[in-house]
Amino acid sequence: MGFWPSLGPHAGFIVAAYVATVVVVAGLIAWVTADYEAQRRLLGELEVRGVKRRSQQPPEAA
Amino acid sequence: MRLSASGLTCIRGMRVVFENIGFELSTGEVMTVIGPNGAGKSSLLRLMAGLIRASAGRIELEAGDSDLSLPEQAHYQGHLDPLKASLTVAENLAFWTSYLGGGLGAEAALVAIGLEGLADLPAAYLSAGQRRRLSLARLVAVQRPVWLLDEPTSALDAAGQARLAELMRDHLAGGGMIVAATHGPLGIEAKELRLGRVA
Amino acid sequence: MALIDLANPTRFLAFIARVLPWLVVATAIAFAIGLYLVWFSPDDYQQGATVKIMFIHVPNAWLSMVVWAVMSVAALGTLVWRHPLADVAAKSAAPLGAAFTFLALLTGSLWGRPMWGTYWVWDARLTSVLVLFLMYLGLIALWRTVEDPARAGRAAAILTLVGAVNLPIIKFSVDWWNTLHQGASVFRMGGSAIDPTILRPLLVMGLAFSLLFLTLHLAAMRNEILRRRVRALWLMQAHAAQGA
Amino acid sequence: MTPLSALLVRDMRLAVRIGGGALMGVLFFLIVVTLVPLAVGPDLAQLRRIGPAMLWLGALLASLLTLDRLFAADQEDGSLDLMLMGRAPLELVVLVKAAAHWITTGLPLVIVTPLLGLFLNLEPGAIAAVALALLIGTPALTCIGLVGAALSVALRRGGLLLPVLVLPLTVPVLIFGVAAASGEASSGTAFMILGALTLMSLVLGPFAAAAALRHGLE
Repeated sequence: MGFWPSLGPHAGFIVAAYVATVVVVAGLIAWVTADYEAQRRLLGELEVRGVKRRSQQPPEAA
Repeated sequence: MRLSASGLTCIRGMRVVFENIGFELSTGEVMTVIGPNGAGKSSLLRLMAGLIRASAGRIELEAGDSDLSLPEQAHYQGHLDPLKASLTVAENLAFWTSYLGGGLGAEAALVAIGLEGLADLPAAYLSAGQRRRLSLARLVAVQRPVWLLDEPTSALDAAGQARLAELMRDHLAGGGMIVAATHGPLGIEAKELRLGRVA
Repeated sequence: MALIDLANPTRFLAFIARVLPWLVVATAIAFAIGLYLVWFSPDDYQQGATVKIMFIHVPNAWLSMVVWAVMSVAALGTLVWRHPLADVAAKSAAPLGAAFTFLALLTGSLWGRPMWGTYWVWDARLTSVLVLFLMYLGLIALWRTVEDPARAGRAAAILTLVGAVNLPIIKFSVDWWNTLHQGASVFRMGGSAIDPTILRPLLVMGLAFSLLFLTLHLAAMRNEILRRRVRALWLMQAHAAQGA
Repeated sequence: MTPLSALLVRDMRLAVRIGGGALMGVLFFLIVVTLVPLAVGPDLAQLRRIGPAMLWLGALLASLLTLDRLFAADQEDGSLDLMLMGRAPLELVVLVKAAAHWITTGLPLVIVTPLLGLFLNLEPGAIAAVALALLIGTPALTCIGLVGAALSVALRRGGLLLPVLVLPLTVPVLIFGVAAASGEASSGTAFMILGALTLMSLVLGPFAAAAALRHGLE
């Protein structure tokens, strides 16, 4: 068994399956991180505009 | 610019809503349409906005230069606020500004009705008063001589009504005219058109 | 830290922030070992090297059902125990479930291709996975039609539970439909799974994909909590301006 | 932004956002085509024969059923009234709304057709033929459905009125669409006729829909 195991006549399908898996998993990871950045950006903007969450309200303002 | 109507009759379904109505209005004037519920105040406004058809009579807007019809030169604010919940305040106003006539009035309009701080907020989060003010913002954003307002103050609080009165005064000063169906006083002296049987 | 503490979103975010890096490392290691074992796994005497596709197909097919089970538990959390984070868990799991089911379908189709000569045969197992995929898409469509998360959460929870009850019924009827038309399924997905050199990579890859799901699910839940926080701030912003 | 382009951008933006119906048509198409083998049986040769017809029926129903909300949403919040008071001609306004619907619903149907072709065991040639036929035919479906949408909003009757009114009108498009997709010798002429039908409906649809909206004003 050399380093390159012979993938036999249907090598194309095996490679295709693994490539597709990598693509979809990478897509999921990208979606999750992009979504995280988007929400943090929105929160940042709201923070800048001085919109505070109830729990962060300074006592006298409540 | 003069808006005149004579012999206006409106029949909706099997009911004569009003008949033989006439009035005249020229630049800088306000006409309030008063009368009991069901007297046809809303129908008269929708008729002037070209949204319903008159059974008889005619309406004319001597507009001097342009050959645009009355509906194309009028703003109409009914009971509903034409806003999409999933669009932001700025997107809603930008659409109507582009659609109704273009021009760059959107930012100034937002400031005029006091919603500039909420520009990026989806309209879903607005209160009824804020929604009505956003809806009225298009009247400021796009210049159209005739304002047709159907109970404009219904959703507004005191501050909102004061702001609306101010916008109306600016509009009249700018050479516009206003026809408003109201119950209470508008805060501006106006000619009156009474609909429905005199009580 | 009592589990109930995790119900508080802020503490849950802190918990995720602490746990997530470790999970990412664990997932990476699991995949590294798994792929190493897969690389040197022997060919199957029947299907030759194409059995290597099984190492991704089976974990994904298995995960597609596990994720629906996770969503069903979350649905119970929403409807029965009123757990504040339950619909967050359900909403963030749906796209992941759909992705794993899609992968199961894709790899299943590629795995069968040499045998069938076409990319798709209405094999009983694959057809059930396809129906499950459509149910995932329907659930995501439901999440995307209602703006208010609470209302959408309850509706999705009901649909998820109804789906969970129907899944075995669908599985049974598709199998029956398949045998009705084709006799015994001509294609056995299992292959010689009992051989340890095949079983070990399969289990490691299964673990790797499960860790991947856990990592992505926690991250997606974190995003959903932040999204709800943005939404709450928008409400506050409109309310604050109301006074102006 | 001109009024019409502003409307196009708005409609597309609404379709994509929460509550929009962008991919509903595609999902419906996917499910309907998946049901066919479950009903007819997994016999690949049979599926190949009825494949183009099933894809066409699925696309037809997907297009029409999602058109019902085209004007209703705007009518409910008063936007339709303002659209009638715009300075852009109503025929073009209606055509722009149809275009927005086609881009968010019709076009995705064409894009997903190759995948569904695999489910029905069609050869690549047949898949290409169906996809091309749908690409040419779906605008006709949208424009015909447009008239139904305008009528159902003018008459304040939603629900199944639209398909009932409009399905008979789509028979020519269906017949020549399936013929074009079947790939026999006659498919060349069928493509020509299908193209003609689409062009005709691109003109007739908006005019009829605009008239329906105008005369719908009681």
